[in-house]
Amino acid sequence: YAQFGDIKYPPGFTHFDYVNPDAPKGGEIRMVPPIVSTAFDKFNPFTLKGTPPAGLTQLVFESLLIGNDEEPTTAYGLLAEDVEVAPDKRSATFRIRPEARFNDGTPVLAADVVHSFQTLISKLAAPQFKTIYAEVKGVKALDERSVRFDFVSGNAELPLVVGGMPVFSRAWGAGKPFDQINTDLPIASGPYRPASARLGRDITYVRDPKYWGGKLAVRRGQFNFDRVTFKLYLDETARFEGLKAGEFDFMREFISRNWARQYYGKPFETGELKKQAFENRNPGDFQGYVINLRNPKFQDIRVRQALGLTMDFEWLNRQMFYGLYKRAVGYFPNSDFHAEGPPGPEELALLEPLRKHLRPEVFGPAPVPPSTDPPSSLRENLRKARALLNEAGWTYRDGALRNAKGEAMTIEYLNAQPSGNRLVAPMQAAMRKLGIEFTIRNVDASLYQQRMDAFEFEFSSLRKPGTAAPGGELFDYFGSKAAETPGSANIWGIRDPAVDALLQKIVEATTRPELAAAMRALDRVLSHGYYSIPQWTSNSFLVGYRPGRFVLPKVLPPYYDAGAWAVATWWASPSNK
Amino acid sequence: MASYILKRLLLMLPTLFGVLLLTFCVIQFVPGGPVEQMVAQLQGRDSGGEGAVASGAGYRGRQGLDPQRIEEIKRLYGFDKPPAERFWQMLKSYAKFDLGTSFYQRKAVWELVKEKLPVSISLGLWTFFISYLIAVPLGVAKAVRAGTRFDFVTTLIILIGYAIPGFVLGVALLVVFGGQLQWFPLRGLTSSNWESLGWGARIVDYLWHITLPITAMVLGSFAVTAMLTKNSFLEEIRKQYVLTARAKGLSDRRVLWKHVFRNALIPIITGFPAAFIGAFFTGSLLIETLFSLDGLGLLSYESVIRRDYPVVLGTLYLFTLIGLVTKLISDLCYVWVDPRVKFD
Amino acid sequence: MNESALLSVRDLRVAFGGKAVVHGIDFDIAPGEKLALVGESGSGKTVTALSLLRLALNAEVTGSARLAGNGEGEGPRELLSLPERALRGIRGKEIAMIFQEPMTALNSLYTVGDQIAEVLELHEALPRRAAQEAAVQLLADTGIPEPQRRARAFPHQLSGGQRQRAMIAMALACKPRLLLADEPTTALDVTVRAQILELLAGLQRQHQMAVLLITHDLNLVRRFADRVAVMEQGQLVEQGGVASVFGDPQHPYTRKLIDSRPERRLPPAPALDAAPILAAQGLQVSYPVPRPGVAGWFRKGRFVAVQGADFRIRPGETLGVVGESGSGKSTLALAALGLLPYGGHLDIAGQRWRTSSTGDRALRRQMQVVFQDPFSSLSPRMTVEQIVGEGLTVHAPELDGAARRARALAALADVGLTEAQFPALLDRYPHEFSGGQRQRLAIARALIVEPRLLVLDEPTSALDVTIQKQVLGLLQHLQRERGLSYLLITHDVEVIRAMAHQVIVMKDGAILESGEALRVLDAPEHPYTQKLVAAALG
Amino acid sequence: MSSSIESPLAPAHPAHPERAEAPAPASAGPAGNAAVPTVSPSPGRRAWMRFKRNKLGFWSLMVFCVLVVLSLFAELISTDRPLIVRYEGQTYFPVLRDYSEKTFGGDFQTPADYLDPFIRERITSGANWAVYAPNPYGPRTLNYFAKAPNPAAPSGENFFGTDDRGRDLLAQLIYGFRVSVLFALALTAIGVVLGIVAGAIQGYFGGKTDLAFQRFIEIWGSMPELYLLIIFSAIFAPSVALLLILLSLFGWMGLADYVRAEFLRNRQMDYVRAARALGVSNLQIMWRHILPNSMTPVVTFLPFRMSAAILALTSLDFLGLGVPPGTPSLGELLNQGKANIDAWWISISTFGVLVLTLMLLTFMGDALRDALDPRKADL
Ligand SMILES: Nc1ncnc2c1ncn2[C@@H]1O[C@H](COP(=O)(O)OP(=O)(O)OP(=O)(O)O)[C@@H](O)[C@H]1O
Ligand SMILES: Nc1ncnc2c1ncn2[C@@H]1O[C@H](COP(=O)(O)OP(=O)(O)OP(=O)(O)O)[C@@H](O)[C@H]1O
Ligand SMILES: [Mg+2]
Ligand SMILES: [Mg+2]
Repeated sequence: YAQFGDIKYPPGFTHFDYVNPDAPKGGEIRMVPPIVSTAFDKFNPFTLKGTPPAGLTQLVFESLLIGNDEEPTTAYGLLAEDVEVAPDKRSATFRIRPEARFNDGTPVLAADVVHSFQTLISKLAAPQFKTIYAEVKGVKALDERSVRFDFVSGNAELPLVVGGMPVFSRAWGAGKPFDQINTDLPIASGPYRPASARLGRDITYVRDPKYWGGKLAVRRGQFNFDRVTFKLYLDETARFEGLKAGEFDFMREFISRNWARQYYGKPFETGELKKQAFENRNPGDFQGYVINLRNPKFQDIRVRQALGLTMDFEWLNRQMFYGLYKRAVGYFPNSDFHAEGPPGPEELALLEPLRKHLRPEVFGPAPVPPSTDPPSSLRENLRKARALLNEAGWTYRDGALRNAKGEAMTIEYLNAQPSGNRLVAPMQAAMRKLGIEFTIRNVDASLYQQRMDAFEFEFSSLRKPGTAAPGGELFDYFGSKAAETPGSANIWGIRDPAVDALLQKIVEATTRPELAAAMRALDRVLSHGYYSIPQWTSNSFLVGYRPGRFVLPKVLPPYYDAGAWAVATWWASPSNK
Repeated sequence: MASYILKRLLLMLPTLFGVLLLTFCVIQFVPGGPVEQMVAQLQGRDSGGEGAVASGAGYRGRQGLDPQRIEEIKRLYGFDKPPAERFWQMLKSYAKFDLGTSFYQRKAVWELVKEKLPVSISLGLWTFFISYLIAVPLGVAKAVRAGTRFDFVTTLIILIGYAIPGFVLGVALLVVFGGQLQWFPLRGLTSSNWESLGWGARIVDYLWHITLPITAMVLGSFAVTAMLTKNSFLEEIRKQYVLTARAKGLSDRRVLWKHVFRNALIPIITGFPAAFIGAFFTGSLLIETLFSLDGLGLLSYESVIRRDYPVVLGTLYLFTLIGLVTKLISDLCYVWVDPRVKFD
Repeated sequence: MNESALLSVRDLRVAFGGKAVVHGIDFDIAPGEKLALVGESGSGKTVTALSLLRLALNAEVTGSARLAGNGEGEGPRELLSLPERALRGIRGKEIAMIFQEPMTALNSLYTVGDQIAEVLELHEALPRRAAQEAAVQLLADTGIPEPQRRARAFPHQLSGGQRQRAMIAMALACKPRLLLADEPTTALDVTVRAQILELLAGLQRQHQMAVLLITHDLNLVRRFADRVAVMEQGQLVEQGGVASVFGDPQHPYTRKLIDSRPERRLPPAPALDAAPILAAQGLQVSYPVPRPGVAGWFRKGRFVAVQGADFRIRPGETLGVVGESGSGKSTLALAALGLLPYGGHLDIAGQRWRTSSTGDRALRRQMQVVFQDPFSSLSPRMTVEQIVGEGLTVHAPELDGAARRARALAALADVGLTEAQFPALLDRYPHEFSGGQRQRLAIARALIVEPRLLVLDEPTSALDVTIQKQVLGLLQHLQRERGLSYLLITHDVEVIRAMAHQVIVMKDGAILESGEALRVLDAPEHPYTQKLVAAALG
Repeated sequence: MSSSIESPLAPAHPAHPERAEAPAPASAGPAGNAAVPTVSPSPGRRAWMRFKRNKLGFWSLMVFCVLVVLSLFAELISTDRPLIVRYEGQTYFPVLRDYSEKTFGGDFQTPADYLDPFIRERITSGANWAVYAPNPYGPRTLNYFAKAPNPAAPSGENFFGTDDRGRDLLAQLIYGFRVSVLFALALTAIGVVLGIVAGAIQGYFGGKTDLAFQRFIEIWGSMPELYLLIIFSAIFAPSVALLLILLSLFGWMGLADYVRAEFLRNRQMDYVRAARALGVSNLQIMWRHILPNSMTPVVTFLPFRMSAAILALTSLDFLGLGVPPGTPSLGELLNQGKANIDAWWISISTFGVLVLTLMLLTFMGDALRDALDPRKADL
């Protein structure tokens, strides 16, 4: 099923292009989870409290449909052999494969799907499921192996949402209340099962030799390792040393400085370890400094634009990132939602009706963040910034940049991650040249959350995860209504009828080009509002791994997560036994 | 004396009450409670550091929580009730030694503490023993040789040990002996195949694992004890009874260890029970993190940071109780060591 | 050099920080000989004894002190250069020492029994139990009542005399060949003193123990010693047989020493009906003592140290307190000062004294005290100026620094301590003085605030007769001039005779007899008093 | 005698024949002769002489003072502003005054950045000249024009290298030392005073006072310090002063315990009784009689408390509760050292400064102890 009807693989395909269908099984891969947690304490990933082991949902729980790494808005049948979506898109009916089995040998039935759904939206499960399935009206088992989901609205995305729902057996936990199921091994249908019922610091999954779906096209050539282990390290230095010491095989690096300075030495010289950047086309996250428009001094767009001019990305990239990053541009980098150059005809069609709300520049080329590469320079940019500020009524006198009322321009950067302080230091220095006093306020995570929820900040930093399938959540980020709702994601306080109109167009889009055009128009409008100072982005995964133990598939898929991809599609080299 | 003990035991009740009340009140004012924590976690919002790489898509669907969901979470944590009522409930269950369950983990506080004890005991006791066993004799030796080169050099060494913060030393040890030379393991208290080992091998495995963390902790812990020992000894060594003891023909060693020791180390000896028990119940956050040891230090820190109030208050209650008892014991020790001391 | 001598000392010199205090002295002690070392307070007697065992701290010692072989394979040894190890074998075993100030010399954290047993364990290799039993026996030998219980007591739970006897027991434990006894009997009453001397004489006969007796008590020297050496300002000015020296003193200082004896030049006793400055009625003091066994956990036993004491002191009067060692004299004095909780009534100048230990300042000024053990009553980290001047800062805050210094110097001069004798006197610390000098510091400290009542606990025990005479003269003078009252505790019957108007005699916490001093001394009624007086005349 | 080893147990006079002649010349030496001063020094002077006699301690004090004084003048030693600028016939003193960039032909009215090659070029070309400070970087100066990525290894440009945001490490150390040491001194002083007072009151009065006070300490000590800090940091912007106040509220309890123990013991001494008999007030007894004899733990803990205070300054940084970000401090450098182990120059040099400080303090503590102990001979 595809949200926009663009399926790549025809029925009867044998495997995805990016896997090796004949990959030998066996061997072992040892991973570290990317997030740091203290210990795994439950096998139930669906309740609120506790920490489930890494990899659990990928390796143990299967869903009706499964996506692939090439098509973000398409999914193929996994537990379901077929899915039928009503013409009005208000319901979807799945037919479950007869051979689908749970790991206790029992078949997967419609009743299990219903049970899974009901459990997940019940009070006993983590509350976010209720939010995720908010637009699902109900579910009904039509017969033993058919199940129909009814939707509140005709949203084409919803079949994908329910198709991705993890399915587990009714027998799991033997009738205990769901939130009491902790250490019971899950009864689900995935290719792996935990090696032991003991929880703790490490977890090893062993491949289920009786796994029912190994021959399915959507599984062919995947999940080749006999054992998948996740090891926990509480400290990053220790984790990296563990990689060097051979305690595990695969690690993603998130910090450019480490990547540039630490990934060398003996193991790398001997070829025991390899550092490699894997390119991807994943929709990039938006990451940038955000400005709170609720504050009067930032309401003038020229002020915001001037602030943007103080950032010297080239310096940062050179002096701090070892040239590993690219400048982030726009709100949807690295995707076809990214606006570039002058607006295309589809975009114009969307923008034209909104012209009265828009500044004329919007119809020109999309803004490009200032650069300090020669011939321009920071000094040059600052001159421009000063000019903009002067226009906006801010002039330098009595040792500070002041407006007509004599108020000095000060900016407080609210920050929950002190490690980020170093990155704003140059901006701070540049602002000082303009007479702006830029202070950093470090707060702990909870206080940060509280302040952000109440929008009590002037300047902060935000990362919005990229998505290949944007939808209603954008209202929460950019909608006028959200700007007034405490706790919403519209922390800028963007209140723009044009944006609202475009958002509406986005959720109403029925084809992908339509969606993309609306998104680009949105990106354009937002960028021209100078609400944020985009930071940087990268489109490769920085990975250190042990090349001797693995063979990698020849083809890289476009959209993927490095860890999951390695676990699913790599296979063991002969030396890895 | 018995009446004094009784008095002290009875006084523990108001003290405990005071401690709990105070903490409870403070907690009411802390910005950002567990609800906010959980909401943040569920929304997956973060302020973005340097790491700017796309994260993989998880479940699809709208992110963010509606107010209704937030209410639900509040109820889950009992925050819908007024504070006074919550406090009263808490006192009632504490009186029964029921410490409640964690907000974030499906575990009773007791269970959590019990789980973390092996690590904390391992770190605490070893550090305690090693540091006392080395620091006290060293301090004595320094006192006897005060002002000599030996004194100078050892002062230098222990100060260097003290000045390196444990975590920096830990990192260095980890990198050199764990990562480079690979002599010692990098994390945990035991190997993963511990279950299958014989007794001897288990002990070796255990010792092998704790060598680095203990080294990192011990090095900084000498200095204070050693210097205190030295200075107390110097204070006592010139008193007249030392002359008497020497006039008896006692060897220097005996004079020191029998006569001076007891006088000089009154603070240390009396602090001993508290330090000893403390070794069970305190952890070292940074060392635990560094060596991926799951101990009480980490538990306390995380519970504070994550606003896991049941754990914060439960452990506080437990540790205060233990602390009060050990303090009493050490006061009693004090009388026992020095017959002249009276508390009234 | 005398070949037969047990110890022969030649040209012994001792200096502190470059300042010599002993200027080259020579003497010999033969086996079994009893040599008395007498001399003025601060003349270097203690330092000499300490130097022989190389225990003088911070001191530079030169010269030679040769100890004869012991006939058990050890040849003669030079004490001043013997290796520490070898010296340790001698200390306690061959040469034992009794220290002058028993309180500070005992380790306050161990029971006296333990401390005595320790020597035995060390030198005689006795097992622990046996050593403990021997320790109890030794305590009994020194005449301590209830030796079992006292062996389990800590030093601070003993009376001054008892502590001193514990020191003696410790020194005698291994039956040394040479005993250095530094004022061994100052805190002992005459009867006990006789018993101790008997004990020493016995040992001396049996084991040929030689004794170097340092003392101020010339009677003691006469009765006990074979030979006597007289020391003055770090020099041995005269030595010889007791009879010859005492019979025919050559050196002027010796002559002065022998001729000094306290004189009774008292003002007449005030009228009997004068309002008493201090009146005690049914005064009772008890100490908590641990009970053996489990019972001790819950209840403390009480040891009654003073029982139903009645006495009164009128202005200008001296009340002498004599009695057995450990009979509760010091306790009585402390209670009278309000430093111990007590039962009964106590009136000071007509006012009822509060039981609390703080009392109030105005009354404090009227009463001062000189403690029995001066060393421990002087703050170790305060200089003489601070110690002596403190009373003034409290009671005469109007004085400025210079005036205070002047007053302090005057008070010190009164007790025979002058800047001329002791450079930088005011800036010295207590440990830099001799026992007698410390005692005088304590007296000066008490006198400087011009009290109306002075409690003196053995004020002259560490003073040589000449100084003693001077101090007693001063006290009498003050009494005459200012009408001071004294509560004087002493073992020295001669001092009582010279000083007291009234006297009370104590034994085992009770007052046996009281009355006009001369009457009690001349015609004692109670058998104990009779024994006491007889022993003193002895 | 000053040359001989002051061993407390070994007798001061020769114990072995081979050492026999050692003291003799010493006592005959100048020390021996000068030993009979007619006018005696005051006790304070004598204490000072004892202090000086401990050479190590004395020199430590000297070095420490020099370092502190130097760091107080850090603005002259390590600053990005030139000391003197001669520009187009005019003389300027940028260390003392702000001059706008325009003064030197720049664009902005804000104070000039004298390390900017643009400005540098202008004030040093032709007849213009400028004298820069020995280390031409201030505490917050980014070496914006550095060639190597940050943190950069030591080079001719930055003698100690740079930290992870490109600030000169030497400047960081100088200013960090100043902030840390002054903070530590203040915190320690407050902590010691409070600790002594609390401990003394408990120990001296004992009984009910002790019981009550101890309960108070127990309750107070269990106060969740971290939460308080979080609360306060939510209300006030963090500053060194705020941190000082908050940390001093809790920093005294450990010491109080020790002081209490010493007082409990010493109040039973005879000399205290004697002072009481003299009518000395309780305060005076505590202050003059007991305190001097209870100082051992205090003196011992001083250096350690200092260094603990230095570390405390930033142990809270990662919670955002430490000093205002950007304030140079040794603790922050340590954190950086940990985060950048490969940048050895950060950890090594910070660590060196810490050890040095601690050493100086400890030796000073030793000497102070000697000075307080009259039983130690003074010559
Ligand atoms: N540690 C010291 N430092 C300096 N001077 C000292 C020290 N100890 C003793 N002295 C001085 O040495 C001299 C001799 O002291 P010593 O104790 O031997 O006297 P003594 O003859 O025993 O007197 P007393 O009969 O009063 O006990 C005294 O003047 C005393 O002040
Ligand atoms: N703190 C104490 N605890 C228990 N018993 C004590 C304590 N202090 C003194 N005693 C006992 O009280 C009795 C009286 O002691 P006190 O010091 O008054 O004797 P004294 O008459 O002064 O003797 P001396 O002449 O030997 O100094 C002694 O038997 C002693 O053992
Ligand atoms: Mg003497
Ligand atoms: Mg007495």
